[in-house]
Amino acid sequence: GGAADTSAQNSPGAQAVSASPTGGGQAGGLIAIITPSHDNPFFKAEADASKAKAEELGYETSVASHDDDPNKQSELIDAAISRQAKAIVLDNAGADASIGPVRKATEAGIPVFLIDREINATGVAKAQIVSNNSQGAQLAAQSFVEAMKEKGNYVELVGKESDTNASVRSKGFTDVISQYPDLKLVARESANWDQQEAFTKMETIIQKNRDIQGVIAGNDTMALGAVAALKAAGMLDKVVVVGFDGSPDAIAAIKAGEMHATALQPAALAAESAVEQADAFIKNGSTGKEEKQSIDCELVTKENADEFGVFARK
Amino acid sequence: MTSPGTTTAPRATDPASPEKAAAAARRLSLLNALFELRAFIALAVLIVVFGLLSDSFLTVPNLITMTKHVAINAVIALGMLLVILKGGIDLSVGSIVGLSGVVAGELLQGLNLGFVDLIAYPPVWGVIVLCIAVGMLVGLVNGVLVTRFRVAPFIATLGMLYVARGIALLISGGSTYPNLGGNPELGNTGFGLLGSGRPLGLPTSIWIMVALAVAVMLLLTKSPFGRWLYATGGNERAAELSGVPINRVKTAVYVISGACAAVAGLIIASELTSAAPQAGETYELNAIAAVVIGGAALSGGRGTVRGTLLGAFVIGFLADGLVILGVSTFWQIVIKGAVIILAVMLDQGQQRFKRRGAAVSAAAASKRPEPAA
Amino acid sequence: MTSPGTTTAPRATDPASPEKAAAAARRLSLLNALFELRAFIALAVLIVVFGLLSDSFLTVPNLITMTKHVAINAVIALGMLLVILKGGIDLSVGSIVGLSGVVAGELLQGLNLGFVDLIAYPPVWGVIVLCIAVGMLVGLVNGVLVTRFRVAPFIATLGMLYVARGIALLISGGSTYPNLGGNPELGNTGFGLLGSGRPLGLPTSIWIMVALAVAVMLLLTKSPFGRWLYATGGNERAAELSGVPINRVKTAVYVISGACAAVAGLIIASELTSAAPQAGETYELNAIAAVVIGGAALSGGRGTVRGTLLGAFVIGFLADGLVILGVSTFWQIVIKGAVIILAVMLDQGQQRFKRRGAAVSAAAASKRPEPAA
Amino acid sequence: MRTAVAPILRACDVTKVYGGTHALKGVDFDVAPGRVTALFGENGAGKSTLMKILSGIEHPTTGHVELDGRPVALVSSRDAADQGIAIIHQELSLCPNLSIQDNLFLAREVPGGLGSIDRRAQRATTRAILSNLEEDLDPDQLVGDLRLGQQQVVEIARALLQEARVLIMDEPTSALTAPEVEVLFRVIRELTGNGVAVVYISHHLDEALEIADDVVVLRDGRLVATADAAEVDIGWIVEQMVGRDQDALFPHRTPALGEELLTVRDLVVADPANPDRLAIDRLSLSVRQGEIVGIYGLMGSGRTELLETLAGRVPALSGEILLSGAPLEDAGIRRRIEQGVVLVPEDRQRDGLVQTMSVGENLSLASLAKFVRRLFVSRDRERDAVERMISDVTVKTDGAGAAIGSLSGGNQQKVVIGKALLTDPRVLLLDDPSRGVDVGAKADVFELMAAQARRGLAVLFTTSDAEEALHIPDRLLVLVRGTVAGEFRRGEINREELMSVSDGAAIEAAGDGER
Ligand SMILES: Nc1ncnc2c1ncn2[C@@H]1O[C@H](COP(=O)(O)OP(=O)(O)OP(=O)(O)O)[C@@H](O)[C@H]1O
Ligand SMILES: Nc1ncnc2c1ncn2[C@@H]1O[C@H](COP(=O)(O)OP(=O)(O)OP(=O)(O)O)[C@@H](O)[C@H]1O
Ligand SMILES: [Mg+2]
Ligand SMILES: [Mg+2]
Repeated sequence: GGAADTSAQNSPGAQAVSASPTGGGQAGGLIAIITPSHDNPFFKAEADASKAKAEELGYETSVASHDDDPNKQSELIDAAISRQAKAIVLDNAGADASIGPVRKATEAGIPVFLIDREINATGVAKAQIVSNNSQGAQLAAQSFVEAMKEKGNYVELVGKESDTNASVRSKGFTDVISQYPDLKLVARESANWDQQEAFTKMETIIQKNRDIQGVIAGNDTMALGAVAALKAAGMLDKVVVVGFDGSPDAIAAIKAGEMHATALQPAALAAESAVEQADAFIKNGSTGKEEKQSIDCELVTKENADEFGVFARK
Repeated sequence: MTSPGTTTAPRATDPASPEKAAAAARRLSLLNALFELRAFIALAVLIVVFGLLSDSFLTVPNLITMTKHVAINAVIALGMLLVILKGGIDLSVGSIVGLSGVVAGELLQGLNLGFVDLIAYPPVWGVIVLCIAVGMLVGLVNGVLVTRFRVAPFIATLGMLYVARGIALLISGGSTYPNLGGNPELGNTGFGLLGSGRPLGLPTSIWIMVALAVAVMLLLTKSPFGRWLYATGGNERAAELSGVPINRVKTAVYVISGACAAVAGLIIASELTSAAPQAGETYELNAIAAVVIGGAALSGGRGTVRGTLLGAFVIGFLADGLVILGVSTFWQIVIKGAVIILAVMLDQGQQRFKRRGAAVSAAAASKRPEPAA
Repeated sequence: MTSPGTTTAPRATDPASPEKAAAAARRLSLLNALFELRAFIALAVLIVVFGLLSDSFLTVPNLITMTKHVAINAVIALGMLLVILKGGIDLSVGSIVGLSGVVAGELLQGLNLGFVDLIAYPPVWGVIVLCIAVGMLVGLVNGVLVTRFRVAPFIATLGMLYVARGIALLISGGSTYPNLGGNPELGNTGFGLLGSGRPLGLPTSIWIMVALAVAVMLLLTKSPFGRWLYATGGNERAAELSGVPINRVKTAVYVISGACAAVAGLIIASELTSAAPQAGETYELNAIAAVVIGGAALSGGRGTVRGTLLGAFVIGFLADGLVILGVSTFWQIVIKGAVIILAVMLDQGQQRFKRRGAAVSAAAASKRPEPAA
Repeated sequence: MRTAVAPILRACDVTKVYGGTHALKGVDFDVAPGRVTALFGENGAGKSTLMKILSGIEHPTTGHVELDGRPVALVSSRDAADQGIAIIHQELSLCPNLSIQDNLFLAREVPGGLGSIDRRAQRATTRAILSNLEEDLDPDQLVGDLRLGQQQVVEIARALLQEARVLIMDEPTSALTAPEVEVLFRVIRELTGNGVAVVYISHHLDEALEIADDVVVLRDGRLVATADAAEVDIGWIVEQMVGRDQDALFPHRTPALGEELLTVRDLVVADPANPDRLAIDRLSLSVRQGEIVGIYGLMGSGRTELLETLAGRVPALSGEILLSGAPLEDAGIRRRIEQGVVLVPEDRQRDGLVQTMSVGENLSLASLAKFVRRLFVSRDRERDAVERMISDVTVKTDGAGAAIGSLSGGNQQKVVIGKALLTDPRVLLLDDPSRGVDVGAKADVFELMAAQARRGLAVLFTTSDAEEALHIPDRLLVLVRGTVAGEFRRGEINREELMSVSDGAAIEAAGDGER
């Protein structure tokens, strides 16, 4: 299934984009939704949520993914422009690389609403609705520290080094953890957001040093990779694993007691409010909010795990 | 030791049935003409289909936009064409795209001259020249590995794929170079024009593609180098014995390919007015696909600029068209693969058909009796 | 075309200086022996260097872990070896890895039998068989494209790279299949063992690698099929004239390669007890690198299981070693590329050296006076 | 007249069409048991095609094949082999990366249980066959390491292994030394003694006539004559092949010798194929303007290495090469061509022609520089030069645009020579210019050489054909293992003496296992 597919299914009907299923309200034109690759459930959730919201508000939607290739992103935005979209909801492909394309769209009279990742410029996009990565990172780190009883050796798995969030989160972790001298970082490795790579790297790190009490990862995919490695090494029960994102898989792992915690980004929430603000802007020329809006992440632990669904509170 | 072939189709068909032969010849050349256009056809089909399915596809602005997207792959593919004509392959172009962008970024940020502690800001043209030089350098390494050290092109360029990408990441520390606009008082502005400029209403990148295409076409069809290249790809030993400097020819194509990739990298960086080290990943595959869809043979010696451009357009229009139709990204991947295979199968089909057609017509001719020589 | 082929034991034939020539012969055959082991050497160097730089590298558990990591690439590479021996190449293996994992995930989640609305949970062995079958199917398509439709292997498998990946994404809707542990009352548990099981103290994947290696080695050295494969890679036309069913041989290697990739996919999925559709991206490059570092020729007809395994170990140990040393990711990329190129250059160097050494000794021999014939 | 014996295998009214080419036009051809049928014809006459049809490699466009009087459809070479028809292919078809025994038993492996191969049995059989052919080679040696002649012996051994009832040999001796040929003939007689039918094809007419019982001649796809070998001679055969008599082959000429142009002193060259031996060993020679010098030698005597060294392809280990007194530096082929030394290589397909290019493009390839005007090749100049050359060397073609593959062997050879002449050489080197070229084309080639000599070029060529060696060159050098074993003016020696000079060497050579 997936957002993308639904639009594919009715594309035979010589229909460029999927019309609103509800049909409620006047067909208010096209909203282009552009996110990173849907092979990551997080971005899929974003796409699904904003698509649903937009169609509920009576817009047509087109969903595409730029696979974190800034050039492809700029091409997709070109496409949206040449199709005179009413608005663009974008989870961008790079804080600097995206400024140009966003400006391009704005100059073409198409408001852009950024979600999840911000860009290093203001006044270009109409809104930057970002889950507060550093707050989330600190939240996760805090609970990590407590679970570690403020001491012990730990490993940090960093995301793709050419991705802003990787560094922001890494910094958030360090800001907190560095306050506790008894917590020692024994290895910091990049696993490129990837589960298999995290698994392999973790196994190797374990070989280098079995005396590990904690693993904190830049996203849940890598955290789960680490969990698999620790399980294989029979160390899982002694090691605290904390991730980031709040993916369903991670929440399941938390319920199963394999992971300690994760910082959930309310992706769905951000996506929906982005569409709402787009709607507001289209109807009466302003979002009624200031550009930079950060949505705080929520800590998911065994205690509250049941309260959360797909990147959102139930 | 002995040669196949004694007579060409026209001459072979025996005197007894000249008109039949002529007819056969006509039929065939017609079929040819038709098939030679297969990339055209593929493209035409795409345009018609998408045109019908979406009214925003066949608009002038959209066509221009799509052509602009095609340009990047086309520029890389033109370099790749030369390498493939030689019978080689260049997997490192994608990494060169990234590297050249990063170098541009680094230079525009100003390069710190350690000894005297001041920062030099090379002018834009200087930056461009240096980036292309970097691309050519990587190409040179490829060439030397292939010619001097006899490393298989696939492996040599595979290795450089990693090396160049790694260097790009090291230079940039993995982070992206922001606003390459440059700034006036440093006199290094204007880099953005490469991407955003629109001389005569068309984006610069399209002009670059056109210029490059013309240049390469002249190189291939008019210059001795072109002839040497086709000869080297067709039969290296024979070329060598005819005094063709095959090593220089081979090295040259990798250098040119590197330069083209570097140009593509500059276009991208300038369009985004920022340079990311991971730019250009897997672009080599698109370039190779374009060249092959354009009718070139990976074994070397066969291929044209026209075909390569058409191939690039097929791939580019397909990608954009599917987005416009809102086809799921997953289906896009499947369709892309299918189209690559189909386009090439069409080519094979053509060759086969030609042979059979010929045989049949000739056989017909041979039926009738004739006086013993 | 009968190429001169690589001269093995040098034959001293210059009557002018038998003893000198004999000496040369000894010198050379020694060098040979040394060079044939080059993959060994590369590996040895790696192990020594890393062993010195880190005390945790040469521990038994670490060696086991690294070997376990090697296993995945080795399994794919063994299939790739067969394809390369034939003179082809298989770019689709990475995608097959992803696809097979996804299929496993889908099946273990239970497949919904639409007509009767109940969900079937095939037993683990059934899942495994089906996944391998899927891999073989993709391989079959590759084979048919190459043999029936005469599509160049590079293109055919490039196309299938996209198609297979796309299908994996479509089946999974892009999301990962969690906890493939299965559950007891459905009687489909035990999938995890593939990855986590440790018969006789060694991880299952290592046993799989060993078993597969032995099987392939027997196939290549002992069975007629092996002879046919080498023959097809060495001189296709000659093989065909001798009655070797070259099309079946060619198709077979792609099918086997597909099966190997599918097995690798199963191992990964089982280790993570979860299956992601994007698993295995760019694995084809590692597999090819392993085969070539192992001394195989991309032109076909030359290559061994021993070499391929060594190649896989070189790549795997390098990667893990650099992690243990805490070398920056970026440097890891550069070094990997360099090692690939160097390993292959070493191969070429060997061939060259043999020739030069020989020529020199011959020249020396010729200097001494001798009555004209 | 043919024998009364009922034929085993016969082609009935067979026609074969390739693309536009009629390789065979309604041919009836019989193969009688216990006899050797020699098949003659120019290049492209259709000999190989007919054999390919009889051995199931090709299928007749019309007509059919009969085995033991019953029509058979031979679907593949393998099918034919299983029905007792074995063939030795004109172009070597071995796998260089496999051992001798693997090649012999390819696709006929001796099963050894558990789907394995019984290597011991295969090795034994291989030894037996090789020793019968008097080649003591290790069955496990790589075929790629054998010299051409030995490879051809392996090819023969493979055919013998099949113990066929019909054995087809398409140019089996093109790379064999005289003694090796003798051995082959002995084996053939043994076979015919056992009732095996043998078809024998060779461009060495004398050799073929020696072994033949029946003679069959093809001319451009038609069977033009059959006869009993005892009743005919070479002259008759040649007439049937081309309808012109043999002496016309060799133009009588009185050379006008000028100054000494090419001089070689103490040249030493390593054998590129297996460098631990010398291909050329302290060789000296000289060629004067207007002179045609021939080099006769056995396969592997180093002729190719010599010419390739002079042409700058193979570097010399020592010794010097002078052009009208001035030493030539070791600067490679390109430079040599500029200095006026150009080579017409031995193997057209491999070294002479670019199959993907047209006749014209092939002709101008070596002299493009001449046509360049302001960076670009001037089409007009090129076309003019090419057209002129096509008529000078009398290439039969539709024109400069024709595909090179569409030419017959002889005409392809003329294109290669034309390419060399377009570079305005002073020294013309030709390596076995008449190899695999039919009688008619041969004459043209020799006439070309004479013409160039008249223009004052120095011509140096190699040959494996004794008749040519004796008639064509003004001076003949006999090459034995990389050194000049003897030098003769035209008419100074006769065929027998020439044989003894090189055969003597050949026997030695056969002795040391390598040469
Ligand atoms: N595969 C092929 N495709 C096209 N034409 C071919 C093919 N094989 C042979 N011919 C043509 O058929 C004719 C007969 O060729 P064939 O090889 O039988 O001649 P031949 O008598 O064997 O010549 P040679 O003495 O040089 O071996 C020639 O004109 C040749 O060009
Ligand atoms: N197929 C081959 N494999 C290995 N070595 C070869 C091969 N062909 C030739 N050689 C080597 O090259 C050397 C010269 O052989 P070559 O055949 O060039 O001599 P030649 O006098 O030119 O004979 P011809 O011109 O008839 O081929 C020989 O010593 C032989 O060892
Ligand atoms: Mg023939
Ligand atoms: Mg020779």
